[in-house]
Amino acid sequence: MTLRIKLFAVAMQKAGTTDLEVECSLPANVGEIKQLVVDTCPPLSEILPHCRFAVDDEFASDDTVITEQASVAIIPPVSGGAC
Amino acid sequence: MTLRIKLFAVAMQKAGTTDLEVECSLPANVGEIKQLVVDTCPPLSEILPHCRFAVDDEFASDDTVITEQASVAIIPPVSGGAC
Amino acid sequence: MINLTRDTIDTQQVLESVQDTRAGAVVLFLGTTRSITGDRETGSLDYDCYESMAIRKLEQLEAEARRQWDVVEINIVHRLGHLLPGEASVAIAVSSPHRGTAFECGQWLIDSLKEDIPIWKKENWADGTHQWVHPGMED
Amino acid sequence: MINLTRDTIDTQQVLESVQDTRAGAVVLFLGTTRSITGDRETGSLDYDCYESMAIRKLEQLEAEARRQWDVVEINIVHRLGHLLPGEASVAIAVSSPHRGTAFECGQWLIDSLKEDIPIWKKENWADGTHQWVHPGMED
Repeated sequence: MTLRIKLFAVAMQKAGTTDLEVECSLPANVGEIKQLVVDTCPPLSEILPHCRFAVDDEFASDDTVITEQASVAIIPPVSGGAC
Repeated sequence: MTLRIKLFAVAMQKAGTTDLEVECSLPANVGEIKQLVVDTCPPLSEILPHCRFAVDDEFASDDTVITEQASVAIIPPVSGGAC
Repeated sequence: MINLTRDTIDTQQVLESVQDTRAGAVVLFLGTTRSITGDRETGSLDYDCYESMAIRKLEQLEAEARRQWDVVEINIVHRLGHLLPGEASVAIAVSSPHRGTAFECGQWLIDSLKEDIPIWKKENWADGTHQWVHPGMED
Repeated sequence: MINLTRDTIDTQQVLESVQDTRAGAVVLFLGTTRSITGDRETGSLDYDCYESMAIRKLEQLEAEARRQWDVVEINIVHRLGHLLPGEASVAIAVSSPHRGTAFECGQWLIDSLKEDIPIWKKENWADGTHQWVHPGMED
């Protein structure tokens, strides 16, 4: 199936899209999906080690399981606020 | 001569005036004037140990000399600001 | 910048007075009056002030703050006269390049203001009695 | 109270939203953009946001702050979209019975916001180049 992953900021810039589509079989864990992200979109490989994943609006670890209903995003280092 | 001393808050309340007039010979130091204040206005005696004196808009010690031109005030514990 | 005023403190103006493109952070402190202190209700307040000395001492505070911290602008406004609960009696705004500075400096200013600035508060309790507030002194 | 907005932050409204007769202190923090960073000039900024997650994480921050401190009201507003230097990107207001609480809690909120809230800033430099800001990451 196709998993849509939300991209922001430099991840969006490098991939050239706000929604990366990754072919995979679910459920899978975040660690497995990371590898598929790099295979699908090589420009993300250099920044991915600096990024966190979010699953259902919460930070996820490599062990977090992604189901078909999950909303998934790549979270580059944040820079909200000011000074 | 007559030295006018400015009073505020509870000092003003106890003396019933914003300007206490004390007969004295100047120059004198703050410690000497304190005694004359108590003699002139006994209701101030109980609060005076808690008050500071100001001479020319600066906190003074008992040794500070008061000249004829000086502006003198009794400064009860302050309570500006909030919470 | 130091201001004593008998009018409502214009917080928008206070904020604008410290904003500057060199500043990344602004901290505004407002001191307001609670309507209830312990189990007593405040009807209103009166602030008395030895104005010439208060301005001198506040200017010294601002100068000392500028020596201690890298701030862009400081504005200290104290209200005098008659206030109702909920109204601000004091506003302190600090702008600085970095946020930690603005927080530290703002807190130091209000802490110091309460030590040495000749301003006094009279509580007019809702029960009709009045009381000058003098920390550390029994009335 | 959490708000994300694409309009100018209404600081007066933010202040009023936390005022309460149970509060003796209000601390407002405003984060603004300096026009100069090092030797580079900022022309404008764009803030991107993962909104559903940002709101969830900000609500968690507010809840944690209320666990840690005796506060009356909290309002966190973050601006999104296009900003000019000098405009506020974030406003955090805290009211509390005592002033130390409002300062501590306000500083903790902005420090924490910068760690874990999925909001990103793009610098549009005056020289025409653009750069997403990602602390700790080489571009």
